[in-house]
Amino acid sequence: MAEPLHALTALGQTIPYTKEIGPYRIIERFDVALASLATRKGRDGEVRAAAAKAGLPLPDPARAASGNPYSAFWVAPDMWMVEADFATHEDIAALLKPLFGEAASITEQTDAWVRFDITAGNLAPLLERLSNVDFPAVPDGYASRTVIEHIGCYLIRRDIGSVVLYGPRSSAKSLFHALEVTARSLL
Amino acid sequence: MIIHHPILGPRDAQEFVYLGDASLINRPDGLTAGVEAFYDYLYNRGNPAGEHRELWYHEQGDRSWLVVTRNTVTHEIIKVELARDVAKAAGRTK
Amino acid sequence: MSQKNRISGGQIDRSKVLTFTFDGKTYSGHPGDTLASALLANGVRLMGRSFKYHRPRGPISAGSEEPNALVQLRSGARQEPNTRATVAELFDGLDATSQNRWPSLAFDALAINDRLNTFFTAGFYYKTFMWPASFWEKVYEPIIRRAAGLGSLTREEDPDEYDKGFLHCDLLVIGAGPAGLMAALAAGRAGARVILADEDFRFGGRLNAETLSVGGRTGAEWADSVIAELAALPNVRLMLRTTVIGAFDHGIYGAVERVSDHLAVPLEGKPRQTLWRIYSKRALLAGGATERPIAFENNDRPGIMMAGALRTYANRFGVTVGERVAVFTNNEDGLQTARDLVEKGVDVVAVIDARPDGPLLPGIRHLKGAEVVDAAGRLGLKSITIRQANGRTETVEVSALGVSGGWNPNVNISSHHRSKPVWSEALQAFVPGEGGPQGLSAAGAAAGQMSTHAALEGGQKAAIAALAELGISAKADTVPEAEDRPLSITPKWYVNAGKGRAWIDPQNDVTVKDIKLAHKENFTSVEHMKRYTTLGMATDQGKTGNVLGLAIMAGLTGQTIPETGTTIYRPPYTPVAMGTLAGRSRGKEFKPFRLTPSHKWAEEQGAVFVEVGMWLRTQWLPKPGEKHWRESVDREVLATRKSVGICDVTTLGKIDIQGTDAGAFLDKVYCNTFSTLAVGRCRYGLMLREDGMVFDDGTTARMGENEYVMTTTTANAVTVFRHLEYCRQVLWPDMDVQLISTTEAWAQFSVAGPNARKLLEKIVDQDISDSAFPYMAAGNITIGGLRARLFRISFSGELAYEIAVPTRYGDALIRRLVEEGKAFDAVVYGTEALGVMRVEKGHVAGNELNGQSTALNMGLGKMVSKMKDSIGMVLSQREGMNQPDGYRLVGVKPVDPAATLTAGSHFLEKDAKPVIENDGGWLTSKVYSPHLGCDIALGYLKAGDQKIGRRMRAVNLLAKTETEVEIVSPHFFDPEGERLRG
Amino acid sequence: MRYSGLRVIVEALTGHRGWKPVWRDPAPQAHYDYVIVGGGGHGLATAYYLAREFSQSRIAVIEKGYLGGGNVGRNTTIIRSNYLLDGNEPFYEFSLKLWEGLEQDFNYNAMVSQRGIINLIHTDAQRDAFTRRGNAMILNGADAELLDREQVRAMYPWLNFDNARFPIKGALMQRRGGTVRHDAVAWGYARGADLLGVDLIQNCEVTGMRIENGKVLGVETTRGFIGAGKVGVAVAGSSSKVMAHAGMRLPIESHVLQAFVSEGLKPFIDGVMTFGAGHFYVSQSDKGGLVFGGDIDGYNSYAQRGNLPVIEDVAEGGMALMPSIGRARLLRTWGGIMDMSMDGSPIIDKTHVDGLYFNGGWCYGGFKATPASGWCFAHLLARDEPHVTAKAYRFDRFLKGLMIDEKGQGATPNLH
Repeated sequence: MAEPLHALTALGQTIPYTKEIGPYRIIERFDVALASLATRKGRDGEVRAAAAKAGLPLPDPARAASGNPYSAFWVAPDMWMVEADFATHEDIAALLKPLFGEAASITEQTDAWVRFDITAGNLAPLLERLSNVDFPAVPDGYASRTVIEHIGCYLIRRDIGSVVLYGPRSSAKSLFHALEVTARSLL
Repeated sequence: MIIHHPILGPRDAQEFVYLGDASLINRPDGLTAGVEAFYDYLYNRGNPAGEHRELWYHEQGDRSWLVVTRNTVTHEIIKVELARDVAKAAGRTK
Repeated sequence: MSQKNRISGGQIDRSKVLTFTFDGKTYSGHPGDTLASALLANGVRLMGRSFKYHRPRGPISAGSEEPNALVQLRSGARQEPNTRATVAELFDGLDATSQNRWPSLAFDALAINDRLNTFFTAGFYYKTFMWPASFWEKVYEPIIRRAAGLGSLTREEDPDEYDKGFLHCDLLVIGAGPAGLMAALAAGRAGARVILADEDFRFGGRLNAETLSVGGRTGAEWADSVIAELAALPNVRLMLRTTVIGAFDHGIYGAVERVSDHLAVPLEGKPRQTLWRIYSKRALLAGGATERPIAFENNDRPGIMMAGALRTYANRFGVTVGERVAVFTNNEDGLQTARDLVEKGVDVVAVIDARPDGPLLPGIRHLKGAEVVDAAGRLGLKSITIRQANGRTETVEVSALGVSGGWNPNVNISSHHRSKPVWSEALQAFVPGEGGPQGLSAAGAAAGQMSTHAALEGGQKAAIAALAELGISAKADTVPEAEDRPLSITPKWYVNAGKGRAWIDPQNDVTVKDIKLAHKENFTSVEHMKRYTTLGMATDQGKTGNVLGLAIMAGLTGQTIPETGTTIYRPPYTPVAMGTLAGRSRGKEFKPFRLTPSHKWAEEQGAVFVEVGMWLRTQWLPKPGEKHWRESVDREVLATRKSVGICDVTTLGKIDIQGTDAGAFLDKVYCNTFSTLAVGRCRYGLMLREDGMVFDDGTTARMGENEYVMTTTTANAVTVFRHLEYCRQVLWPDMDVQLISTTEAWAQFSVAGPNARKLLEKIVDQDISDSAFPYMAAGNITIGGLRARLFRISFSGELAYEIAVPTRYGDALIRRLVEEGKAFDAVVYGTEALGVMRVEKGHVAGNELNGQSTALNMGLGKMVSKMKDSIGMVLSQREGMNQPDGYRLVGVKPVDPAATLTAGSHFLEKDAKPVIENDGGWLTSKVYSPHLGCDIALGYLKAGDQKIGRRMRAVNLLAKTETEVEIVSPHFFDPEGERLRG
Repeated sequence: MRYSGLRVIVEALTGHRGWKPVWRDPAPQAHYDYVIVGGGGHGLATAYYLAREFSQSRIAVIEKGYLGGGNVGRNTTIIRSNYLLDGNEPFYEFSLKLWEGLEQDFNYNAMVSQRGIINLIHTDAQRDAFTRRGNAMILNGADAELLDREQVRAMYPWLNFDNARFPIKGALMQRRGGTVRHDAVAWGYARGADLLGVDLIQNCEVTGMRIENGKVLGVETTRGFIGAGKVGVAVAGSSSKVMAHAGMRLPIESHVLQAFVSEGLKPFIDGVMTFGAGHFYVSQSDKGGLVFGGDIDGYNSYAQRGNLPVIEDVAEGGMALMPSIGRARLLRTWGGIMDMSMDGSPIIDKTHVDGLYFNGGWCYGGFKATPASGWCFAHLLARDEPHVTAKAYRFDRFLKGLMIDEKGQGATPNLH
C-alpha cells in the first residue's frame, strides 16, 4: 500500500493561515469535517431520533447549534450541514451513514468549502461592507447563506465579535482578498 | 426588491433567480399530452399588468423555489409561498 | 491675492488659511469654504461657460443644484470633470480648472455661437445638415462633437478605491435640516434604529445659511446641539457628506458617502467614496427645497444668482458676491436676503419686488410692482435695468443680484417611483403626491412646510407617525420656537420685455424663446418640450429651471400648470461616479477566481492558464524549448495517445443525487434511462430543455441503490443544479430525492492512454483490472487507505479513468501521478489537448452544445426515449426540429492536409456563390490533429448525414479565405472504440 | 414645409416666424382604412410607409400618451445588423439600409451616425462564435470584420488590456453600425406621416376591440369608438395588454430594461462597443453623454423603472472594461418596458382575427428595427403577405419548432 497523500489548505498552504489586521483576526480553519444531512421523505422522526442519539443537534431554519461530537447549521428545508472535528471524523459521511441508515441522505462536504473564523471587538463595521445580513441585529447562532463580493458563502454569527464564514473552496483566495482589503480599509 | 421568504423572512431579491409565470408548475404529462398542450404550456403567457404569480429560486439562500404574487405595475409583493406546497396543492405528486 | 469680498461671520475657520488654484492662479480660503465661496471671496465671479452658446457664467446657487459653476477638479489620473464648485469642499492645495472653453475662460473662441444664437434655436439641427448624406459623419458631426461635452475625462485608470456596503434601519431620514433633525431626534430618543444622511459637509441644512433663531439660539447652534445628542445615541447613525441618490423597491435606498473627496488624496487603504444600500423599514424625505429664478433678459450674467444663495454666501461663508447688491423677488423670502446683507454692512441698492403691495422694508429702497428687465456685464454683472410699477425704467450699477421666484420642494425622491407631484396654489410649487415609494413620507420644505417652525413640527410629526406604523411609540417633545411667517408669493415666471434672451436652463442655454418655438411647432407636451429644447437635461436635471419652463409652456397653451404636469423624476438625485457604483469589482477583482486543485502545481510548472467561466484552467504546459503553443499541445496529445496523460477535470459539475426516487428522477431529467443502470456502473446522459433542445450532457454513475453521482459540463454546473431543484420541488414535489453539489469537494483527474491502468495500479489499493473494473465501471476505492472514487470513462477515446480524492489531497495526487507516471513518460495535458482529443473522437462540447441544437443535430437522436416522460421529449418531436435536411454533426478534413481550417467558417458547395441561400452550415470546432497530421473540425451541416464523403468549401469571408474540405464521420479516431475498452 | 439649411437661415433672419407645427392634432374620425395602435417608432414608421410606399390612405395612428413616448424615446440609440440567424439577419440588414437613406427620405435629421460597433471577444469559443456570425452577416450582404487584439488596442488604447479579469482577445466589428438620435426618429416619421395625411391622435388609449364573426371592426378608445378596415397593433411593452382585448395570450413577457447616461464629456468614445465578458454596452452621444446599458432587470414588470442591482452590475462591467471612467458621473437612469419574446426574436404576423395584425416581441432589438419593422408591417397590412425579410416572424414558429433563438436560451424570455 502506497504512502498517504499530504493535504493542502484551501489557500494552498501546508498549514492553515492566520492574518491579523488591526483588531481583525482572520483564521483559516483546516480541522473541521463537514457533511450534508438531508432527511428522506417522511423519515423526519427517525432522523431526529437518530440525531439526538448521536449527539447531533438539528437546529431550526437560519440557525446553527453546537453539540458533541457533532455541530450543525441549517442550509435548506430538511437539510443541514454537520460539522465535526476533522482529526477524529475525517471520513464524516461514512461515520454518519450507519447512524441514519436509509432515513437520510448524507454527503461529504468537507473540502467543498474553505472556512474562515473572523474575530474582532465588533464585526459590524467589517460585515456591513461585505454582506447584506443585518449582523448587529441577528441573534448569536444565526446562520445564513449570503453573498460576499459575488461569492456565495455561509455566515454563522457566534457573537457580535466572532463569525464563521464558509466559502467555496476554489474561491478561497478571492474571498480572503475581499476580507483583507475591507479590514484594512477600516484601520 | 425584498421578498418575504416563508421560512427565512425578508431577503433581498438579488439572492434569487427569476424563472417566470407560476403556470409553469402545471406541466402536462408527456406520455398523454401532445405537442399542442406542451406548446401552450411552455410558450404562451398571461403577462398581466397587475397581480402576477411567478417562480423565484433562492439560489444564494436556501435553494427553495418560491411562488411570489407580485404586482407588475407597482412591484408590490402580496404573497409568498413555497413552490413545493403550491405544486402539491395543485395535485402534483411524482 | 486678498479675499476682498470676505465679510464678517460665517462657519469658516479663519484661523487656518488654505491655498488653492483656479486656472493656474493661486487664491486663499478657509476650512469650511466651498471652492465657489472661496472664489467669490476672492472676487472671482466667472467660473464657467455654458454648453451651447459658451456664455460666461458664475454660480447661481450655493448647493448641489448648481448648473453653471462646473470645474475640472484635480489633475492627472484624478482629473474629475463637471464638479460643482458650489459643493466642492475646499482643501489645501486644491487645483481646479475651468472647462468647455478655449483658449481661456475669459476669452472663448466658441463664444461665436452666442453671436450666432439666432441660428442655433431649439432643434435647429433636426432641420439641416442632411446634404450630402455622407457629410454628417465626415463634416458636421465631428464639429458638433468637438464643441459639445463639458469637462474632459482622463484616459488613465482611476487610482482611487471605491467601496460598498449594506445598512439597515427602522427610519432613514434624508436631509438634516430643521425637519430632518427633529425627526431623527424624536426617533432616536424612542430607541428606533435611525440613519440621518445629509449631502452637505455640515449638518443643519438651511439653518447654516440663515440668521434666524431656533429655541433662542442661532439655527446653526441649535443644529449642533441636536447633532451632539444624536451622536451620543447608539441607535442613531449620522452620515455626513452622504447623498441619498434614489428610492428603490420595498424600502431600499442608494446612498453615496463621499469619504475622501474633501482631501487631496484618500488616506491609505480608504475608499474615495462608498455606495451604501440602505434597507429601511420607513423613510422620511426632509431634503428641503430649491429656489428658482425669474427669467429676464441676460439673467445669466456672472453675479446674478438665487437670493437664497446670496444669503448663504454671506451668512454661512462670510462672503458677499459684490459691493453693491440688489434683490429681485416675487415672495417674502427674497426680502430676508436684503435684511441679512444690510445687517452685514453690504450696500443693498434696491429691492425689486414684483408684488404690487404689502409692507415696505425700512431703510432700503424697496420698489413694489417692479421688475428687472435687463442686465449688463459680459464677464461679470455691471448693472441691471429696472422697470418700476409706473413703467419708468432706470439702470442701476450693481455687481450682484439676488433673484427669488419662489421655492420648489425637492420632491425628486418621492417621485422616483413615477408618482406625480401635486401643485400647491399657495406655494406656487409642486409638493409630493400620492403613490410614492412605500414607507416614504415627507416633511419640512420638501413637503411644502416652508417656515422653520412648520419644518420643525412637521419633522417630529412625520417621524412619530412613521414609527407608529412599526409599533414603536415616539413621544412629541415641545417644538423649539422659531419664525413662522407665510411665504406670501405672487407668481412671476419671466419678464416679458424686448427681443433679448431670458434663460430658463442656463447650462443647456434654453431660453424663453426656445419654449415659445417648441410651442409654435407643437412640441407642447412637457416631455416633447423637454426633449426638443433639452430643458432639464443638463447635469442639474432641471432642479432650478424645470418648473419655470413648464409654467411658461402652460401660459402659452392656456392650460394650468398642474394640467401641463412635470417630466419624470429619475435616480440618481445628483450624479454619481461610475467608480462608486462599481465598488471593488474592477480589474482582476471584476469577478472572483475559481482555482483548480492542481493550480499550485501547474503554476510551478509554468502552465498557461485560460479563463473558463470563473475558473482558471491549465490550457497547456510548455516544456523548455517549446516556442509555439502547438508544440506543447501536440506533444501532450501524442504522449497521451501513445502512453498516458493526466488532466485536471475538477471543474466539471458534480451533483450528488440520493433518495428512493433518485433513479426515477433521473429518468425524468435525462432523455435516456438511468433507473435501469446497475450499481457500480455509469452511463452517458443527455439532458434536454423543455423545448427539446439539448441543455447539457455528462456521465452519471450509480454509486448505490439510492445514490447517483451526476457530472455536468463546467459551463452548466450551476444552471443544471437549479434545474434539478426546480424539477424536484416544483414539478415532482413528492419524489424522494435529495441534491447537493460536490463539485468542489472532490479533486478529479482524468488519466487516459494505453498505460492509464498501469499507472493507476501503482497508486490505488484495489484491483482495477479490466475484469474487476471494466469499461463504464464506477466505484469507491482507496489510495493508501485514503477514500477515493474511480470512474472508467473516456472523453479522449483512450483507455481512461477519472480518479477523485477529497480536494485537499488533489495537489498531492497530481504530484503522485506525475511521479509514478515518469515510468511511462506520462504527460499532464491542458484544455487544448483535451479539446484536440475530444474532436478527434467526435464528442460534442461547448461549441456544439450551443443551446440551439437538438439531439438529432448531434447525431444522438436515438437517445431520446419515447417510452417514458422526460423533460423536452414531447417538444423535441416538433416538425421544425426534425427536418431531414436539418443540421447534422459531421467531421471535416481539408482535402490538402497542409491547408488550414477556421472554426466559424461556413460550408458552401463547390461552385456556389457566397450568398445566404447557399449557406450549408458552419464549422463548430477546429483543432490540429497530430495523428492525422492536419487540421480537423466538427461542423453542423445541412443534411450532413447524407453528405459523408462529399467535397465542399469551408469559407471564411472575414479573412477572405476558403479551403476545400471532405465531409467525414465525426469519429476521426478509433471509431469502433476498441481503445477505450482495451 | 421642407426643412433645409437655407430654411433655417431664412427663418433665423426673419425672427423664426414661419415655423409651422410639426404635426397636426386632428380629432379622430369615425372610420379609417387602417388604424395603427401605438404612436411609437414602429407605429409611426408603419403609418409612414403605408402611405408613402404602399400608397394607402385614410390611416390613423392612435397613441395612449404622447408620440414617441415609449421605447423609441428610451433606449441606447444603437443601430446594427450583426445578427446570426437566417430569420433575423436579412431583416436587420434591410433595416440598416433603410437607416442609411432615412433622413433624406423623410427630410428630418435624425443624426444617423455610422461610427461603427465592435463586440469584444474574450475567449476562443467567443471568437469561433463571432466568426460564424460574421460570415453569416456577409452571406446576408452585411459588412463584418474580425479584429485582433492589437487592432482593438489601436482603436481604444485606454481599454483594460493589462489588468483584465477577462482579457480582450479581439472583436467583431460592423463599421456600418452606429447610433441615431432616438427622439428624432419618432418625430421624423410623425412629421412625414402627418404630411402624407395620416391622422396622429395622441392621448387616445385603446380600451377594447370590436370583433364580430371573427373580424375586427375597430377599436374602443378613451376618445370613443374608431372604426377600422384593418387594425395593426405595434405597442411593444404593452402587447399583452392590448392583444388581451382580442382574447389572445402571447409568447411574450414584459420586462424592464434600464439605460443610463453620464454627464456631458468631451469626445471619449467614437463608436459603439459591447463588452463580451460582462453586461455592458456603451457609446457617446453628440451632446457628450456616455450612453450605456446592460441586461434587463429580469422580472416581469410594467413599472418603467428598475432597481439598483442592475445599475451596479452595469457599472462594474464598465469599470472592468474602461478603468478610466471611474470619475465620470452617472447622470440619469431610465427604464423602458420590453416585449421579451420566448426566443428573443420578434413577431410580425396576422392573428386569428380577420383584419387584426400584430407587431411586437422586439426584446432588445426594437430601436434598430424601427424602419424595417414599419416597412414590413405596412407590407403585411397592405398586401396581406409577409415581407420577404420578415417571413420568419410568425406566431406559429413556436408550435412548429422553428424558433429564432440567437442566444440559445430557450423559452426563458429574461435570458434573451
